[in-house]
Amino acid sequence: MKDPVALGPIELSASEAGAPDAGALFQRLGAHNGLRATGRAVVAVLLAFAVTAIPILISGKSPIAAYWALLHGAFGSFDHVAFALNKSTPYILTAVGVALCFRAQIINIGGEGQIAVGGLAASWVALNCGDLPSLLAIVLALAAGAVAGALWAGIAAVIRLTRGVHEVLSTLLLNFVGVLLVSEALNGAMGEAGAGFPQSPMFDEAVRLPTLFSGYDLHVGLIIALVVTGCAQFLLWRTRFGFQLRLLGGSRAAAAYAGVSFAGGVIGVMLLGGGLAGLAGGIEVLGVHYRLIEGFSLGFGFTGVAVALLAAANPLAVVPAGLFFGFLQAGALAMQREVGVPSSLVYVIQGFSIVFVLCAIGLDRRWQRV
Amino acid sequence: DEGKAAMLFPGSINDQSWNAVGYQGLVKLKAAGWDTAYSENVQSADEVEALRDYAKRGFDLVIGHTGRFLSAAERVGGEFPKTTFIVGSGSGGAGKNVASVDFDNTQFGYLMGVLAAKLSKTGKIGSVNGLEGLPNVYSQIGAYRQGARSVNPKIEVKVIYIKDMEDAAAAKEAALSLADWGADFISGKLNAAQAGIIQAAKERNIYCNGRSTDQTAIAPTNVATNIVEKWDEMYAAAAVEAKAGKLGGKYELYGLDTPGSTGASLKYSPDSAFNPAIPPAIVADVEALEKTFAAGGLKIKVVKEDGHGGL
Amino acid sequence: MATAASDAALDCKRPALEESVLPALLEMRGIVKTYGAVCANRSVDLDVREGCVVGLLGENGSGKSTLMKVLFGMIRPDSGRILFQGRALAGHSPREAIAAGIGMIHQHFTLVEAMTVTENVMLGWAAAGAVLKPAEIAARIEATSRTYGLAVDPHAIVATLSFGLRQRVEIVKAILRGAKLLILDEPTSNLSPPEVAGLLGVIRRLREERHSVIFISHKLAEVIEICDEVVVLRDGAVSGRTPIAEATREGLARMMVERDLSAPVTRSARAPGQAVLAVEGLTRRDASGATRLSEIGFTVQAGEILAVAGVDGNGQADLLDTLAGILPAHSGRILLDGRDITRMSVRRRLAAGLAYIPIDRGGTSLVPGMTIADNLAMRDFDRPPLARGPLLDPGAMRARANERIAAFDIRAPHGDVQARTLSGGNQQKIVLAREIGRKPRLLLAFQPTWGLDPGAARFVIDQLLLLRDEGGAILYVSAELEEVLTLGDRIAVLSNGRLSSPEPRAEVDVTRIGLMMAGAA
Amino acid sequence: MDYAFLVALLAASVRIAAPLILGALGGLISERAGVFAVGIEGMMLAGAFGAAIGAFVSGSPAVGLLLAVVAGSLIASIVAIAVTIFRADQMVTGLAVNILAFGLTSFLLRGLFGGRAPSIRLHIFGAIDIPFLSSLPFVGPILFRQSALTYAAVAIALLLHLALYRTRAGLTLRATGENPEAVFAAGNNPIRIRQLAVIAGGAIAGLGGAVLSLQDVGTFTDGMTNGRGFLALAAVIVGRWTPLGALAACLVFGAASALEVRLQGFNLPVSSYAIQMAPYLLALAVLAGLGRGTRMPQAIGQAYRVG
Ligand SMILES: Nc1ncnc2c1ncn2[C@@H]1O[C@H](COP(=O)(O)OP(=O)(O)OP(=O)(O)O)[C@@H](O)[C@H]1O
Ligand SMILES: Nc1ncnc2c1ncn2[C@@H]1O[C@H](COP(=O)(O)OP(=O)(O)OP(=O)(O)O)[C@@H](O)[C@H]1O
Ligand SMILES: [Mg+2]
Ligand SMILES: [Mg+2]
Repeated sequence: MKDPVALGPIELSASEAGAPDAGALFQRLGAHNGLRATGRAVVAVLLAFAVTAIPILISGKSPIAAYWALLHGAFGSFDHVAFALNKSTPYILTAVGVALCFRAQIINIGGEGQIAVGGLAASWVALNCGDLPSLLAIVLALAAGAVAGALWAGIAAVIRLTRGVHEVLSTLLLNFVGVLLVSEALNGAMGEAGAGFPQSPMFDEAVRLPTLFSGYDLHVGLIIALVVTGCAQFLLWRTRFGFQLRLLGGSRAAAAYAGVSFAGGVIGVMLLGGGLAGLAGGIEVLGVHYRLIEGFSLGFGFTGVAVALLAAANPLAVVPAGLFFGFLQAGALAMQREVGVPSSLVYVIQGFSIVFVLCAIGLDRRWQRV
Repeated sequence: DEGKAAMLFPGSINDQSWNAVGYQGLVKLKAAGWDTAYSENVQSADEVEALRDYAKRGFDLVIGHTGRFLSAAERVGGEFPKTTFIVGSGSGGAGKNVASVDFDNTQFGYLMGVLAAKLSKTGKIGSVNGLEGLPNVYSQIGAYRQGARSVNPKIEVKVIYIKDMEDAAAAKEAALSLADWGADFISGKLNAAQAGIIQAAKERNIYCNGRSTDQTAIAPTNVATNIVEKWDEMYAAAAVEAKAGKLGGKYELYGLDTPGSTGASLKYSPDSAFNPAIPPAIVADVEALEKTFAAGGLKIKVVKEDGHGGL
Repeated sequence: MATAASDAALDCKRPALEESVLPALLEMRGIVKTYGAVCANRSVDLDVREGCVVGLLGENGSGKSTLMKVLFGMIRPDSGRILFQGRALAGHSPREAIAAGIGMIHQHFTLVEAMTVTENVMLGWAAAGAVLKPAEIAARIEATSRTYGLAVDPHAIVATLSFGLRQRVEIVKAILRGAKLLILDEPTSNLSPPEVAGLLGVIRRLREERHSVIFISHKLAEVIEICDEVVVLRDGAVSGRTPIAEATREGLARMMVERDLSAPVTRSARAPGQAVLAVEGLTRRDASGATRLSEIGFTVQAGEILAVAGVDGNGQADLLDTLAGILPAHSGRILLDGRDITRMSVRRRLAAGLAYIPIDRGGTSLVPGMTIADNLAMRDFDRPPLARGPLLDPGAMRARANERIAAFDIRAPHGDVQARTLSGGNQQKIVLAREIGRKPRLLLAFQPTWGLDPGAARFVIDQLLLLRDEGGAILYVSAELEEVLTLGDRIAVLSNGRLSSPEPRAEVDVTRIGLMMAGAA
Repeated sequence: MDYAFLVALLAASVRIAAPLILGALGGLISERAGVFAVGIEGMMLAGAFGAAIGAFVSGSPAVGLLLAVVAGSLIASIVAIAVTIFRADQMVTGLAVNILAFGLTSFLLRGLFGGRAPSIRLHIFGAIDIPFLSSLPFVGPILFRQSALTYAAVAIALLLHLALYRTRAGLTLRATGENPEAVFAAGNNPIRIRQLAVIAGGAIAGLGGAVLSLQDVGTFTDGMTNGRGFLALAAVIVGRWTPLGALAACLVFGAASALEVRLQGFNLPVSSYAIQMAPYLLALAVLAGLGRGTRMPQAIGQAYRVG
């Protein structure tokens, strides 16, 4: 399969035969490249809101009030911002891993399962680390999460290499298994006796992720995510391994010609991607829930894929893309609470926003460097 | 004007089941003079923020309509001493302002077991559920088993768990597999998926129980009765207590023997408790048992292992 | 550089008089097509008469393919008119072009590789019927193949066919659809001399039946042999047109590039050193167990070019990929400077001084989406000076890019532009710059002039000779007999996985080599 | 394992497979034309919704089926426009319409009932015994006592097989997923073909959703497809992009989940969660056992641009 992200050699012209060319239209509207890309994205989001205004009106609410609530919910106070940032953190982490995989043309959609087992392993350490010093315990727990996520993804890589099963399938199937593994653990030894919901006991204060500002929930996970993103960017463009990944993604034949091993690349990048997702799982339990709880990984994997693709598999671009999702969701939830807009509209806005932003990006993304 | 009450749902109030009955609670509070608001489809990661946001906006009562909210309520409870947090089907309280309410699953599970055993001709009955290992789940199932054995010690009770309490098609298949095995009464405690059990019973013409009288209408001949959970009454009662400052960090378990609300009741239609096709003698036996429970004459003890899957 | 082809050219030309009375088939007027700042066609006129073969010449990027895509309706021109058989074609799509009687065989074939020949022929062909009748169509394919001497198995999967066979499929496809005018975009690249002769025969046959052909090629000899008239494009505009009777290679070349390309290739006297590459009993089977190479043995000495003639599908790719370490050998030994490298990895072979120019620059020797600098670093990015430990050294990569861009005259502003934006000739220069620029002990070169215009091809050839003169050993594999004869110090033929024993250049029999390439001797 | 158990198991497998088959066939059409069918889940959900609303409002199941087809194709046309005209990324577009379909169906359901949670009860398609065939031993109860849409699913699979391999339209469709350039050069418009294919796929997937609401449970609930679209997608891959292969894969998935609920009856010494993993692990094992790499349609995922 060819790169789902980069497009083939396609010309820049506007007026070929065949289907109507929306690119031409946008090209005439837009001016400068970087500016134009941002401009398009903004137009796309505005368009999504305009479209969703119709159902909001139908539901008898005022779109203006609703969108004001959305803005306020996303940015209105430091609390809200902190919440949105916390929400973005696992998206960014997972998406960076997915992006690296995509760079090498490995389609890892196993984020959800990797997050689940990552959270599971981190929780196990957190519950069993006894009297270790706080910092050490946290680092150990997060490391356990990363290792578990990496191994979980590694299974898919090994099956791919030894049995030729495409990783799209194996990672998809392993998602279900990973999530069930968490349920199994909570039903068994790790569950909190007598709890009304499948969850582990609370972690000790000592193994919870420290917050960045006292009195606010914003935890250090965001910093970890940003550092990881920087590292991934560096890895991709400045290291031998990164070059190998790009070469594998650019062309398998060229990689073989340059003596770059496909097996090494697949294993390496899957371990990395799974590790990052596992880390995200660890951060989620240690920083948000303070316990392992059923459903904590729900939907994160697919959102991670969406974020990575939205960012065109560029690690740095993952940050704004992840923040976009985090803030959009946080704002939309607030909109529901404050104005009573039905939660279903939250999904409608998200769906339309993504589609429109994708369309805008699609028009721009023709000369992507690999 | 009683104050402001908000409710958080894990799913959508469209589900004609768990979330829908919870929503009835909110409707009741509104009728009682509360200002109400609600959020649906609240995911794990968003619970703390949702609870906190309502509390910050001055809501006096914030209800999380599933046990999953207890964890988050315990987290934010301390920050907002003026707000009362109530968790539906929770399993404990914390501090002065975080409380749980639930109905006594053992009583209704037991009643259903007795009814099923008395109706069964094959000596095999079944149950389809989700979330193995949860207290309110194993309470109902364990009691169902005990009730059935109290009628017929040799009765076979088979329990199947499905992965998702909202997946009606999956529940239907699970119920059909029980019917294939020979079960002629299928119980269960599912959300939107409960409808699947009823469709299966209809298709195989066997008995089942539903979770709201709406479900009778799906298969009037096959629904023996519904365990209708009175979340409206329970939340209303809890709200009154909370306003009076008496709720505290309690775990209120409503049953046939509690004042204020019985937590749930057996209902076939608004004006009858059982399917008219059920022999009066059986109805009388079950009703007598209800009275025993109400008088506190029977207490059911259930442990986690009683909720095991399979036979 | 006389060849059999240009000798034969003289006797098949027809008197100019007869041509002038032939009715016009195609008139293109004032075709303009711009791509952003690039003007691919600037007001081009082109006429084709019935039963005429028109040659279209020009350097890489001069606008030939663009003009043809406009004609075939794949690209809409900015302005211009097209009259075909007296009817205007405007804003048309390939469907209308095909219906009007135009057939086009693209430089990069438009076949579905995963499908059979028959399926490819039926694709988009209304006459094949709404419900497929593969047996019927296969029979028609066979019939047409026979008529035109284009033997091709209708049931073969295209992916398994050689380049030459794929071309036949394209031609059969066009003929079956009743093409009155056939456009052939660089059809002779990668064909063996007999295959080229066969193709030219087909063109003659078509001409006799009053079909017309537009023939695009970089090979002047062929153009002179087969065409009735030549049109030359330079920089998107017509720089000359001439009846073939008045055309000379020198004249055409000057019209193309405004400079003389016919200076003879110069080479120093041969001073062979010791054997750099020695291959003994090399055998390889592919995944299905078929023998691709059997018992191949030869040596290449320092300061020597061993030229191997052979067409696609006879094991050249296998031979070179096996030597380069990309494919495993089943048995036999490969010695580089006396060291056994048979089991060495690609990377170790590189370090041992082996360089390789594969044929496919679309995705093997070059990654189009990577920058020039990255492409130049592709084979030794993991070693000093390009890497320090696990890290890349971007400064070193940039410096190397600038140096190579200058040394090999790569037409690009800097090393950070993507390789895909360069012309085919310049892309090939990147590959040369990387492989030759490392001063290898041994260079494996697989048809490195593929698709290049004469100027660019000449540049490649000069670079190879330079390496040889500096003492490098070169194994040169190509289907271009002319180049094989020009470059080889010794010459051998690879056919059916077997290598003939190399003969010194002076002693080769050209006709026999041509036959051997086609597997006929 | 006794005879009755086996028959019941296999009959259940076919039943469970029905929505998957239709979803997979819809996805297959789209992917054969070169467009990833990640949005199948949303198209199925829209179909389930359209079917329930159509049947409920009109009282006629036929109207329900029609609306299922329309709703599925509407979601699909969003994908079609985004990926062909705007060349949006195919996978994320698919994920996005899944979210969109979830939101829209839930919103409209409530909107149509004046903001209140509705209560929809529909007659479901009962089993239709095929005369003679249904009384055959073994295969009779398994194959010929199914419901209307299950027969339809199998029929569509067979028809699609014929269409793909026996008609020129099918040939063109397959070629579009392999090499749109070639299709264009042969005189067809790959963009138009992709649009039609995605929309047709949405229509069939919509029918798959209708199986859930009109044949299985007789109502619509939010998100009721519950991941079946993704399973269908997996079936397309496992079935190597052929209708019959996908059909077989769906039957295997059906069998796995039919077996899963029955396994729980055997009092195995593990929890239900572990048993619920079985279908997925089984699928993995089967795939690994088959052990061949998959060859996707070559041009899948790539935006095509004329020229
Ligand atoms: N799709 C495109 N987008 C932008 N520029 C293009 C495109 N296609 C061609 N060009 C430019 O148009 C010019 C003419 O290209 P064209 O393909 O017609 O050349 P050509 O004569 O066929 O070359 P060659 O001999 O290499 O096949 C070149 O400068 C090329 O860079
Ligand atoms: N999008 C583009 N922008 C600018 N130039 C382009 C673009 N696409 C192709 N070209 C150029 O158009 C010309 C013709 O393109 P084409 O694909 O025919 O390659 P080519 O030069 O003929 O290659 P080859 O000779 O190796 O087949 C080349 O010079 C190529 O670099
Ligand atoms: Mg060209
Ligand atoms: Mg060329």
